[in-house]
Amino acid sequence: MTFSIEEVKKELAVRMPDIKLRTIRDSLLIENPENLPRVAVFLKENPAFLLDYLSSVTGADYLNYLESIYHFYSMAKKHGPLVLRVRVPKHSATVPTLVPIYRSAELQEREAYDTFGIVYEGHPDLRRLFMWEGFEGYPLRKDYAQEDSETLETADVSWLEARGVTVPAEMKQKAQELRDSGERALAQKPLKPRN
Amino acid sequence: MGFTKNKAGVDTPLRTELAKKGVVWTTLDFLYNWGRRSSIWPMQFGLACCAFEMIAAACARYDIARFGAELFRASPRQADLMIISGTVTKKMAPQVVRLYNQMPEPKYALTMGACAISGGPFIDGYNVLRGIDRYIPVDVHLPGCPPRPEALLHGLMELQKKIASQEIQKTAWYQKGLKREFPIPEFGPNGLIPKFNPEVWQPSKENPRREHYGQTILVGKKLKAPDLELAAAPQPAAPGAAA
Amino acid sequence: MIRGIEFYLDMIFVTAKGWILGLLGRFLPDWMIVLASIVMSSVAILALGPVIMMYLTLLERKLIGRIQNRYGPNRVGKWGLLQPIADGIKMFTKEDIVPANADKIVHLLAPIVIVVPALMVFLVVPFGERMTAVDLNIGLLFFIAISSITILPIFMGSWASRNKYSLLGGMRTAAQLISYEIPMTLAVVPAIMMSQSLSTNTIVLSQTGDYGLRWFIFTPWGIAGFVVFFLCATAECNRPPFDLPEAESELVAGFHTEYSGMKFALFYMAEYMNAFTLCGIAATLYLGGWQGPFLPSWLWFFGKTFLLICVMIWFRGTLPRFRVDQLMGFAWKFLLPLALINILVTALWQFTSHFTAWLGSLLILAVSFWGLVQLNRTFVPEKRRYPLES
Amino acid sequence: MKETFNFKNAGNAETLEINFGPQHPSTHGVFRMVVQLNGEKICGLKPVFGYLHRNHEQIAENLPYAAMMPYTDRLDYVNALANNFGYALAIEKLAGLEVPERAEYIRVMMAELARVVNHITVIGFMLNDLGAFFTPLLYAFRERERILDLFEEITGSRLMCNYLRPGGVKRDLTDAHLAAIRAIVTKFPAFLKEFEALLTKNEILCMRCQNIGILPVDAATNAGITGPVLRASGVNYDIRKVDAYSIYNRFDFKIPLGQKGDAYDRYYVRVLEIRESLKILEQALAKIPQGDIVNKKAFPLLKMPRNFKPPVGEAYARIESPKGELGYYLVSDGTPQPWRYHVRAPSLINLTLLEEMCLGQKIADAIIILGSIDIVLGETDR
Amino acid sequence: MTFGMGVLKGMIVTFKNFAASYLCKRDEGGIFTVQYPEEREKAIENFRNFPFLVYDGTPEKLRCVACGICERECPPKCIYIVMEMDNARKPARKPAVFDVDYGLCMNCGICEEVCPFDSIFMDHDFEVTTLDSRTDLVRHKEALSRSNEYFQKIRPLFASAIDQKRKAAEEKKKTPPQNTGGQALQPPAAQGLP
Repeated sequence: MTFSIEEVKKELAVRMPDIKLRTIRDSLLIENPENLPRVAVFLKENPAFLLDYLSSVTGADYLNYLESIYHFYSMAKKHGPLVLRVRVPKHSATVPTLVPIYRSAELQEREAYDTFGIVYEGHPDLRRLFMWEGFEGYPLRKDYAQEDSETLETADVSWLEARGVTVPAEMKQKAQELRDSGERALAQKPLKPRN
Repeated sequence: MGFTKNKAGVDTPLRTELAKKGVVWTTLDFLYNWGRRSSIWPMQFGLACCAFEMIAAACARYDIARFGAELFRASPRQADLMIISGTVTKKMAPQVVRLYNQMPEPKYALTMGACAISGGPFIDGYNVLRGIDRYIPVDVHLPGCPPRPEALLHGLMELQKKIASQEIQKTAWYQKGLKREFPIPEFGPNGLIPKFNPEVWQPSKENPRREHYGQTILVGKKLKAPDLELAAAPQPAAPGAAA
Repeated sequence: MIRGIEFYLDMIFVTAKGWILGLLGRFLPDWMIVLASIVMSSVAILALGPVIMMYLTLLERKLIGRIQNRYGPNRVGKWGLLQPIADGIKMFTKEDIVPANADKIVHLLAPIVIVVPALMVFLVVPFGERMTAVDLNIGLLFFIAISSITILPIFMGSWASRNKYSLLGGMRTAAQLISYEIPMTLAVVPAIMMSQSLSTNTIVLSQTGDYGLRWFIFTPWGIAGFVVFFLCATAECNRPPFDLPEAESELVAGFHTEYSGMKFALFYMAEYMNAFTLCGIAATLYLGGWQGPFLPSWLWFFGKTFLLICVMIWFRGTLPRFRVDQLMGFAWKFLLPLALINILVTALWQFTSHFTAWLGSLLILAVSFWGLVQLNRTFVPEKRRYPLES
Repeated sequence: MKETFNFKNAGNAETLEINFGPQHPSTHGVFRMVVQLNGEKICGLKPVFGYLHRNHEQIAENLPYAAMMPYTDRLDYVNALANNFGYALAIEKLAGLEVPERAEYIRVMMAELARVVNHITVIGFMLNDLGAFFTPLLYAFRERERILDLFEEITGSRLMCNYLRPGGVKRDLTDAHLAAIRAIVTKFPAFLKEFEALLTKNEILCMRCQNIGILPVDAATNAGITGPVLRASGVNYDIRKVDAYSIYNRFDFKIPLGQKGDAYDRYYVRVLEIRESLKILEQALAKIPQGDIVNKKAFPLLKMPRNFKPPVGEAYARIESPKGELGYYLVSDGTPQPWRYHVRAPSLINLTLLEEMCLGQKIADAIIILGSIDIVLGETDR
Repeated sequence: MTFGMGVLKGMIVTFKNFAASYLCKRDEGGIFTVQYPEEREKAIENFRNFPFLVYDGTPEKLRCVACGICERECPPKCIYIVMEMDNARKPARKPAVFDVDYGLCMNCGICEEVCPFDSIFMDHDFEVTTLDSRTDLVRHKEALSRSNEYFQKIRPLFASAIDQKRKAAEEKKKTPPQNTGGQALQPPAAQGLP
C-alpha cells in the first residue's frame, strides 16, 4: 500500500467535509451510508489513489447491525487495499449500490442481498443470487433458523397426498401436532451434546 | 402419478410355475442381463467435485470404456445410468429427480461420493439435500470424498453384478400398471416441499449424529459480536508476506 | 481358359450365389429363380447394413480409444467383439419414451424413414466385380437422389419432438445437408465426365488400366474432386468436424435428444450406414472401387472403404467442430467454387495432351485454391504476438 | 414458481428462450444460462447461479479454523492447493503467524503445480466445448494424472489435498518427491509442444476462437475481472507480482499478455502461463532450503492446531489463483470459530460480463466464451 | 498456402499417439490405461481414504482410549464414540461404540492427524460400496478394527516409524518420566516423515 488510511481520510476531509468518517483498524467506516457512492467516485477518480478495482463486496452480521464491507484496489497504480465499511440497522438495511461505478459489485451485492438481506438501492437487478425466489429469511444472519430435515410438516403431507403418495400415519400425526401447536419444525439442538 | 417401490415381487405359485420352464427363462434372463450390464451408458451429468473423478475414470488411465460404458450421453433419454456425482443442493434436487424420471427404463442410479449419499461434509448447510435417496431409489452407494476413479469402476462392477442377479419377470419396470415416476419436489419458503418421499426413504430411528450434534452444528451460534474498534491493533504481518 | 485361384477367390460370392440359384433351378420355374436372386441380394444387403453399422461403432470406439492412449471396449467378449451385440440387446429392450407433447405419428415415422434410404443406397454400391445388387445405368443419380432424403426424417424427428434443442438441431441439419449436397453433386461430375456414364459399375471399370491402378485420384482433378467429395460426404453423414446437428456440447444431442431405445438406435444405425455408403461411393468414384492388383475385388473395395471410414474416425478424434456460419461459408465460398473449377479442369484434361494437361490443371487448381483462401480471409488464422512483461 | 428474467425484448414472437443447464454437457457442472435466441444469434443471456450453493460460508462459521482447510479444497476442486494457500495466508495474516522458509518454498511449488494442472484441464475442457471429441481433454488428463500421482504421494489425496496448515505445511517433501517434481518439470515442455501442435495453429480452433467474446480493457477492470481472462485483454495485473505474497518476489518470471482479449488470447495466455510456472518450479527446486516445515513457535506439538484462537480482528488475504484473484476475508472474535468468513470467488465475478460478451454471437460462441472464462461451480456458487 | 497445415499437424499428432499405442511402452507415450480389476498401480503409501482402528495382537486390544478428540475435530462429524464403562461405572478407557459413517466421511485425514494415541489411521481400501440402502455404510468398531500387521503392510514406512516411536515412549515410561507425555502426544507426521 503506497498510501495510508490517514491520507485518504485527510484528503476526503478536505474535499468532502460533510462526510463523517471513522477509522476502524485498517478500514474507514462511513457513518452515513448515503455518502458511499460519492466516496467511491472520489477514490476512483482522484489521481493520487485511482482505486479503479473493487475487489470484494461482502456483508457481515454483527447482531445489532449489518455491515457492508468493500475492498478497493488500484490496477493502474497497483496498490491497495482500501477497506470501506458502512453499517446499517437490521430492520431497514439499505445501502446505495455501487454498480453504476463498479460493475464488479453487481453479483457480489446480489450475494450479500441473498445471504444477509442488505438491500442495495439502485441495483439494476437485485434478485436472490443463490437461493430461489420465494425463499424466506437470510441464511447467513446469525438468527437464521434452519428447518428440520427429517420431520414432515402439513404442507409436505398434503403435497405428497395430492400426488398419491402414502404418508405413514405417525408422520401425519406429528405434522398435525406441530401445526396445532403453531410451530415450525426447526433444526434441533443435540439430544446428547458432546462439545 | 402412480408410484411403486423398486422391488416388485412375483407371487410364489407363479414363481414355481416359472421354475419348471427354467431353461428358456434362464437363457432369456442371461441374455437380457448380459446385454444390459455390458452396455451401461452413463448420463453426462456432473454436479461437483466427484464429477472430476468421474471424468478421470473415463480418461486414459482408468478407461471406463473397457466396460463399454464410455458413451456419456448428454440426453437423459439415451442414458441407462445416472451417476450422481457430487453435492445435490436443494436448488438442484428437483432437476435431478426430473432427469431421473426422464430416463427410460431400465435405469439405474449410482450415488458417487459422500455428498450425494448423505450430504457429506456439507450436511449442515441450509441448501444441501441430505442424500438424494430421499427422492429416488439408488442402486449403488459409493462413499468417498471423492472416491477414486478405480472406486467408480468398482461401483460399476457392483452394479453389473446386481444386474446379473436380476430376473426378467421380477424387474420392476415390466410389471403391469406400474409407472416408476417419482414426484418432483418443489421449492418452498424454507426448503424443499416435501422434505423427503416417505415411499422411498424414511428417517432411521437411530441416528447417532443427530443425537450427538443435532441437525446443525450449533457450536458457532454466538451471542456476542466482536468489536473490532476496541480490540488491539493487529500484529505486524509475517515477514514472508511482505509487500 | 484356365484361371488362377485369385479369380475364384474374387468371384466367391458371385459363384456361391450362382451355385445356389442353379440348385434351386432344378426344381423351380424360371420366374421364381429371378425372384430368388432378388431376395438373396436384398437379404444380403439387409444383413450387411446393420452388421456393418454395429461393427463400425466398435471400430470407432476402439480407434478413438487408441488415439487417446486407451484401450476402448475390450471386456465384452474377446477384444470387445460382442460389445455391439450387447448394445443392441440393451437398446432393443429399452423403454420407448414419447414426449407428452410430441407429434406422435411423425415422431414414430422419423427413425423408420431414415433407415430406408440408408439401406437403399446399398443397391448401387459396387462391392466387387459383378457384385452390384442392381447395376442401374443411372446409379449415381439414384444415389444422389436417395441420399438427400436423409434431411427429411431428421427434420421430421426434430420437429415432432417438440424440444427446442431438437428444433435447433433440425434447422441446422436442413441448412447443412442442403448446402453440402451441391458441392457433393458437383464433385461427382468429373468422374462422370471421364467415364461417360452414370452407372457405378462403368465408373469403376473405366479406372482399370494396368493392374487396375488407373484410379482417378492419381490425377490433379481427381485429388481435388476426391477431397471435395470426401469433405462433403463427411458433412452429409453429420460426422465431425461437421457434426453440428447433434453438436453434443451445444445442443445436448441435437435432433435425437428426445429419442430413446430402438428409435435412437435406428438414427444411430442410419448415420453409420450412411457413412459406410458414402465412403463406398467415394472409393468407387475416385479410388477405383474394387479395382486393384492381386487381391480379390471385394477385398479391395472393403479395404478402401474402411480406410476412408478410418479417416473419418481420425477426423473425429482430432478436430473441433465448425460454427454454423463457418460451416455454410466453407460449403458455399470454398468447396462449391473449387468443385466448379474442378469440372473445368477435367474438361481441359480431356482435350489436351498428357504433359500439358498435368501442368495446366495443377496450375489452375493451385491458383484457384490460393485465390479462394485469399478471398476467405476469415478462415485464415491471425498472426498474434504475446508480449511477456515483468 | 414462475421465474422471471428481465430480457430486453421479452415477449417478441421472433425469439426463442432456451435453458442451458443446469444439466448440460458444457456448462461445467450445474451452471445455468437462460439464453434468448433469434435464430442462432443470442439477444439476451441471463446466468442463474446457486445450483451448487453448498453454504461454504455458513459451515465455516461453525467450524474451527483449521478444520475448514479441507473445505477450501472443495471450493475450486481443480486446484485445491491454491485455495489452501489463500486460506492459510488469511489465517496467518489474522494471527500474525510466520511461515518457515522451507514451507514457503513447498507452498509455492505446490501452488504452481496446481496452476499447471488447472490450465491444462481448462484448455482440455474448452476444446471439448469446441467439439473435439475428448482427445485434447484426454491428453491433458494424461499429464494431469502424473501430477496428481505426485499430489497423492505428498498430500495423501488426488484432488482434495488438505495439505497446507496455518503456519506451514502438513508433510515434508523428501528427496524422492523433489526428484519427482523435477521429472515432471523436465518432461512437461515436450507434452506442451505436442499439445500446441495439436491445437495452437489449428485452423478450425482459430476460426472458432479468434475475435470471439472480446473483452475490452475498461470493461474488464471495471467489472473486477482478474486472472488470465484479464491478462488476455492486455492488463498487466498479476497478484504474484503486485502483492508479491509469500516468496514470489524471489522468482524471475514474466507475465504473458494478450492483445485482443478474445477466447483465443485467453487460451494462449494460459499456455504461456504454464511455461512461466514451470520456470518458477525450476527456480524453486534449485533454491529450496532445509529447515522446518511448520512454525514451531506457534505450534510446538501439533501441526493440526487444535483450539487455535486468533486474536480479535479482520484480515483479507488474496492470491493469484489460476482462475483469478481468490480472496479470503476473515473476521475473528477470539473464539476458535471465525465470526465471518467470506470468499471472493474469481469464478463468480469473472462471469459479470458474460452477457455483454455473448450478445450478438452465436450459441456455439457463448459456450466457448464460458469455457474460456474458466469457471468451477464449486467456487462460483460456494 | 499454409492453409490447412494446422489441421494436418494436429492429425499427425493424433496419428502418432495412435501408432504409439501399439508400439510404445506406457511411459513413452503408449497406452496409458491400467486395467483396473486385474492390474493395479503400485499403491501410494500416503494415500488416505477411510479411517480404521489399529489393534496390537488381538482385536480386543485396541489402541483407542475413546478420548473423543477425533470425534470433536472431525469436520463433517462422522465419528461417534461411546466410552465403555467398567463395573464401577468408571470410564474403562476404551470405546464401547466406535462408529464411522463412511457415507459422510470426507477423507480429510484430520482424525489421523490429531489422534495422540496413534490409534486411528487412514486406510487404502477404496472398494467400499453398498447396494440399495446406505445404512450399511455406518461401520462399527468390529468392522473398523485392523491389526497392526495390516497397517504395516499398507503403509510400511509410516507404520514402522510409529512403532519405533511407541517403543521409545514405552521405554521412557519405564524410566522415571521427565516431561509428562509431551513427546508421546506428538503426532507422527510432525517428525517430518514422508
